[in-house]
Amino acid sequence: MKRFGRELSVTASLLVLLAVLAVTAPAFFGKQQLLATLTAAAPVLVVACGMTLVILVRQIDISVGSQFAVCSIIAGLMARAGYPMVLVVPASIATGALLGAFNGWLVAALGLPSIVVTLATFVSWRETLRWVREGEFVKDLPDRFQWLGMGQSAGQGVILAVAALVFALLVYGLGWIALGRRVYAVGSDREAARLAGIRPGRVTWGAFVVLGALVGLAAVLNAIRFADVDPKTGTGLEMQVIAGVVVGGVAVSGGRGTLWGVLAGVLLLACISPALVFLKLPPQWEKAIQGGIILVAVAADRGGRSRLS
Amino acid sequence: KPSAPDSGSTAPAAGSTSGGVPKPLTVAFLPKSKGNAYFIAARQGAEQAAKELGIKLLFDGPTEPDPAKQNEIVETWITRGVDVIAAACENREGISTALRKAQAHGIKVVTFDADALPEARSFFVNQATPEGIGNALTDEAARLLQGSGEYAIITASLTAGNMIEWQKAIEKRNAEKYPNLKRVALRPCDDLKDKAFAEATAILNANPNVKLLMAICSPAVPGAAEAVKQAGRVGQVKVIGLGLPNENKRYVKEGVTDTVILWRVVDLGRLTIHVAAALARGELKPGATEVTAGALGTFKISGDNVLLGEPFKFTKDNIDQFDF
Amino acid sequence: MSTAISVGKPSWWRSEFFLVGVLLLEIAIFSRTGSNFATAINALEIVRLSAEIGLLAVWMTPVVLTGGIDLSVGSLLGLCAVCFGKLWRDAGLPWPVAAAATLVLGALGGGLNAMLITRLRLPPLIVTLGSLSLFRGLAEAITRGVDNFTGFPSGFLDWGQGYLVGGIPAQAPVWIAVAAGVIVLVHYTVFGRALRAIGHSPEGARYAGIAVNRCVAWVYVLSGTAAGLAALVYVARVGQAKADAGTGYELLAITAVVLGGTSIFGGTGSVWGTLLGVASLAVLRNGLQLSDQPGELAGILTGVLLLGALSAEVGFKKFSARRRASVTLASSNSPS
Amino acid sequence: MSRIDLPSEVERNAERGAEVPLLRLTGVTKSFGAVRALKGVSFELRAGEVHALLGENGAGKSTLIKVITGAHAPDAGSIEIAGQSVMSLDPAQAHRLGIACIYQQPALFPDLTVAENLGLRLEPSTAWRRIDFAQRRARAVELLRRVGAEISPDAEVRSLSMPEQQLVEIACALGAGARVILMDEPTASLTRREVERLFELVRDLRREGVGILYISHRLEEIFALADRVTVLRDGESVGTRPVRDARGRPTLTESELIRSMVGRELNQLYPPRAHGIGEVVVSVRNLSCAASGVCAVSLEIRSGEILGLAGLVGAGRTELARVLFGLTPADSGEIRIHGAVVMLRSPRDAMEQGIAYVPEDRRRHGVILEMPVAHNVSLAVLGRLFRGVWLKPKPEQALALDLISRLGVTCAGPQALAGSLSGGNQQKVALGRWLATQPRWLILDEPTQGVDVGAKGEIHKLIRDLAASGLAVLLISSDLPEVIGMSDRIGVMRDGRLVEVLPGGSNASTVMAAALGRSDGDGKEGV
Ligand SMILES: Nc1ncnc2c1ncn2[C@@H]1O[C@H](COP(=O)(O)OP(=O)(O)OP(=O)(O)O)[C@@H](O)[C@H]1O
Ligand SMILES: Nc1ncnc2c1ncn2[C@@H]1O[C@H](COP(=O)(O)OP(=O)(O)OP(=O)(O)O)[C@@H](O)[C@H]1O
Ligand SMILES: [Mg+2]
Ligand SMILES: [Mg+2]
Repeated sequence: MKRFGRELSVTASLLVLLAVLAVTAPAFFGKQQLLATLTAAAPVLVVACGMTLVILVRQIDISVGSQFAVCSIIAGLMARAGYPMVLVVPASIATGALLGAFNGWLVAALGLPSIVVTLATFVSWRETLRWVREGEFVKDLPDRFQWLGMGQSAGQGVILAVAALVFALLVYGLGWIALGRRVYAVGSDREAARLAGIRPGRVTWGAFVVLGALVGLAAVLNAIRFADVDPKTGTGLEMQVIAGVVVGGVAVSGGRGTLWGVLAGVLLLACISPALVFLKLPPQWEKAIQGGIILVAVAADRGGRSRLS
Repeated sequence: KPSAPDSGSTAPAAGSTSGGVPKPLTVAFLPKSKGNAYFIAARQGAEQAAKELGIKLLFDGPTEPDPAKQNEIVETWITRGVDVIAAACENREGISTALRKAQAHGIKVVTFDADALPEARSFFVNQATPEGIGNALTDEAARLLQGSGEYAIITASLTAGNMIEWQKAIEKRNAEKYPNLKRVALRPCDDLKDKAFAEATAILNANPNVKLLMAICSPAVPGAAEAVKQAGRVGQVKVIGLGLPNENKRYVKEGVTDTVILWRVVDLGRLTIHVAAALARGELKPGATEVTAGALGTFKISGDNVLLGEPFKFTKDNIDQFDF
Repeated sequence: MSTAISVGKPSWWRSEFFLVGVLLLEIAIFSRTGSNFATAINALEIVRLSAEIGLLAVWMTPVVLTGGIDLSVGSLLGLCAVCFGKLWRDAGLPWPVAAAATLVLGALGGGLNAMLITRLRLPPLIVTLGSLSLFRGLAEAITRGVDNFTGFPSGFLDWGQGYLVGGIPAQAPVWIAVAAGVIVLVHYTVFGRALRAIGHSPEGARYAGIAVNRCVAWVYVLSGTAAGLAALVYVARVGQAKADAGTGYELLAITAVVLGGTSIFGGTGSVWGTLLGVASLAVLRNGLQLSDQPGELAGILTGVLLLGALSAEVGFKKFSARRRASVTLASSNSPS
Repeated sequence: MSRIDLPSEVERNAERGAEVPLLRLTGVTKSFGAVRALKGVSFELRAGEVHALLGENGAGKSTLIKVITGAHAPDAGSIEIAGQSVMSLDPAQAHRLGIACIYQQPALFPDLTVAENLGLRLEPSTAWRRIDFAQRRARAVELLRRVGAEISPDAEVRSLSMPEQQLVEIACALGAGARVILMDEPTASLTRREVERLFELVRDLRREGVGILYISHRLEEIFALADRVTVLRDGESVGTRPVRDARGRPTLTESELIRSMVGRELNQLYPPRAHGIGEVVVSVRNLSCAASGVCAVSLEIRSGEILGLAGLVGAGRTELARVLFGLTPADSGEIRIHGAVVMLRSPRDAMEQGIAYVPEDRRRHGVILEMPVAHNVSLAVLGRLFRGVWLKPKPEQALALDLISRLGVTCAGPQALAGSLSGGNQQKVALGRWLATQPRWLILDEPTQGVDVGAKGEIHKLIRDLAASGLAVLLISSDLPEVIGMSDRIGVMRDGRLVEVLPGGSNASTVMAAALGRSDGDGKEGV
């Protein structure tokens, strides 16, 4: 039980928040709002799943927000140029994987610290995008772009299903597949992993590639909710995702944590902002409440260790 | 009557003239933030005017609205030596220090879009006063709701200077003229369309009686419209806001968004550069009552405010005529 | 001095050399492309404009040396700025008193981080990520987002806007004094050595009788105080205090620190490196602007610079190791 | 450890020796920067033999092992496995070729359970395989039983003690079904009972034809277990010799071995006991600490006296030391130093009272690997050495040079990183740090663990000299002969209690009986 302390404390925090809402603002549980909250959280969850892998191998990626924007724009531009969605989606995923592979290469092959590498790519991609797009939306997208041309409710279904599928696959992969356990092994002790015949460099690189690919997927899942693409999309995503993952109990020192905790963490953070609207709290308290909840959820289980990865 | 480029350049700013060879006038154009479609449109106009006048245009600004960064950019322009600075001020007091310093270095200063303190600039190219905007939005809301009902505001951030002024103006007009109009929510969207959508959705679900969304920053207008559309409440919930025609054409035509209020941003940029150039060349002096801006025509000056004209309402009928 | 700085570095190579090179290159290029770049006035302007980031970065160095990180400094700057405004305008305190109180507030903010990190033994990354939101949120809540404090007395504003003899900006002495203080603290004192030991191995340091928790706590408290000081400098320079002051400064400060060669894992690094990091970033920004280049380029080049500095260091280490190995190999082969 | 192998077994081994060796190294050279750890070492391992590898600290034993497992790539030389020459070896390939290793530092995953650790190391390396948890757990249970470890397969490795981790390592090697098993000081932190158990395992494996390369600093183990022995000195092989002749008679003496290791004669005796024992320095009354399981410990140490602490693994000796050093403050009881009651809430308090503690886990606690030797030795005296807040490199350098020469630390100089030193030399640096504090009371926790015979003798002499100069010494050691040989009195701990205090020179069986909680004192340990 002690091993899953954080998962429990976060789930408890989430349940308390939901309970408060159930009493004070039952409208929060209306179908529309639930769907909206979940579809908004789905891309974040997909990215968080990838981030979990990266943090499990004792690395971090703060460039996901910028990658997300790059992928969204590329998806949007391709769709507008007339490519069919069956090409656009893989292209976005491939772009993400490519950006992830670049980060991963710098980290795994050159041995550079990931927090610095991704700080550099975070700034570079975002500024490049700003330079190229000058803030202009990608507009006039074909009808088959929004909701993949399937209509709103089917589209929302697809988004949720894909996110659930990704989550389930990763839960299975991390828990039951040899490769998944190696991710934990590498994060737990890199040298021991090497001696056990695992190639830590490859696993690390792979984690970044998977994260990149999932960012690409999440970018599409997010973009198809709208009729056009904002190049500023994904701003602050890295904080949302990292906060969700670490609040969910994944240790920044690697090797510890479960996706179930991440799910709870992401949902908790995803609920805070709409919850404030329903609770009719003044918006200026939002950041303070968010920070407070992060600190409380994390402090509730003091199992963390104080070394930064 | 165009004057010779060097005749009016009495500005002692370093590097503007050297050895009698006339250098083109350098005008530095400072938006609140770069990469914001609104200022990109203004820049279009500014570039057009620069071409018309044969002057050199510098365009730079912070990547996110940030008074300290604006300050820094102005300071660097002082060092660089420009002839005129045309600034849209993220924060009135924040930038005035730097602008005053620029004036002390012989650089002319005009402001546009959002003003600085009066003594920190010569002219303000006023596209609309906060009251003008506030009134236009409130009146439009009242018209659509027939004078009574609940509405909500989506703003960029809680700290942006002009947003705060507009909110105040809206509140004032609301209290004065429309006692039955009630604002029930105010949410920031961090200048992000996706977040505006999420906020609008939450507002609609949390306040079933809201009949109108008023989005007062440009990404929020399409965001709010998309939210209304996805909630399936087109027609029941009106959307109005301050935004660019291009970003909203789709929703205006679909009837989701009723009215987008804005001035002709391209003309704002263009006029600003004309005013800046005229000021530098000494053609425009304090106390003038009119200024001619090339092909744009002649504009009235009231006090030290150059007036662009009334805010413009983009609706289904006219939105196709604009491309910015 | 050299022995103190070269701690743990295997050779003469230090990222400082790379940065000096970068700085010289920047100066060479911008002197040609920038208008009025290579002037004394501009040099002093760079000092003036880099004061806030510099203060934060210089204090971030000991934090990173202990293997920690403080993401909350930018937000704390904002909170301190509005509290200073509030104390001066609404509570009617004379500005020196309000300024002193602001420093105390900064220390308290740092103290909150310190308490969570040392008492609850939570990772600094998580704690300061949380307080990043918390401090900014409090600043917004206190001002309801809209309050904007301006009209400070000129005696105060002079600290940020005035000049001393010879065009030296008024904040330069503060900035230089603090930087010198941190250099002394980190490189020439027992405390600095303890920080390195903690950065390398907190457990090992504890067994060596170092009061690990106390040292770490001090580092965060001081970092918070630095945020308070930076807030005062910021308010004095910009002439206003608002809840959004200092947004994103934490990333700039961290960038300068790691660019300066301080290991993000703790233990190795130098304040000199951080100063060079701050300088090369400030010169880059300033030079590009004076060369009429778009501001986005500064961001992109910052990223390139970061990767370049790191790869250069790693590459050099590998190269020198290989060369040493091949030398010994050659000598071992020759007799047989 | 008194059993002698049957002659027939030895003969069988000799026959096998004619076959292709399991492993042959020729001219292996390996350098780390300027340090040449191996200089053209050649050596072979046959099927069904226990081949001991001896050498001083830093002789290159661990490096040789890591070359064989592919953890280090040699700079020159060739490796043949079962007659096949392998070009570039990596850990995965070595694993496939049937080489398993028990490293000196357990190479385990602290965040994973024991079963998972075993699974990751033992199961096939196909990445996309679905894991059969039940089977994995069953295998773990079986392996743990075979090594005689009472560890739950679901325990996180993080929560295991050092010896328990060592046992998991052994289980790993066992489970790999390897043809070659490399053991790098596997007994360093094991108790006698566990050592016996391990020896039985090794003999079983030998019988099955497995080749075992065995490193230890305990010479008696070599005689009890090994068939042949290779001695390394300064990275060079001094030679390989059989331990016994065909009739099972020893062909070597301990002193011959030592001479070939260190290149000179060594006095193997423990230094003589002290005569001038002075007044009471420390007296502890009823000390308890619930958090660490220390219960009502009372003891007394006089100046010039060495109090040994014996006990089985987990008896609570380290925990007691941590309480005495203020690392886990006591709940109740009283500590007096020179008669005055002191409160020890932190290591700082303890240091102010003149207490020094050389911890058990040298790599994690004893030294800071990334810091130079000079900074390591000055770490505990920074305040005192520098009188105030300023660092002064000169006195620090002088201190480091002094300690390096006094303790005979082999290193490139005071600026060498502690991590680049061999284990024994790291231990000397850890000791040096505390000697610099000029303590009144020295607590030593396994001070000679992993230290070679030469250095061990030096450390023993050093401890005795320190005591003679008036220090009170508390010596914790799992090396029974050491405790008996060194101590003036021997305390025995069991379950967090100090159960008995015996006079110095008591015989081993009395001490073991006390440690096991048997009063009959027949000296036969093991269940
Ligand atoms: N990774 C490394 N980097 C630098 N030097 C190393 C490294 N590993 C070992 N050495 C050096 O190589 C030499 C041989 O070390 P090794 O660990 O093989 O000794 P050992 O015989 O196992 O000693 P011990 O008995 O103390 O374990 C030593 O001088 C050591 O300092
Ligand atoms: N970190 C820990 N977490 C939980 N239990 C521990 C921990 N360290 C030690 N223990 C337990 O405390 C008890 C005393 O252990 P301690 O290390 O003091 O024994 P010891 O006599 O010093 O043995 P050793 O021979 O390993 O030095 C044992 O039961 C051990 O399992
Ligand atoms: Mg060894
Ligand atoms: Mg012990």
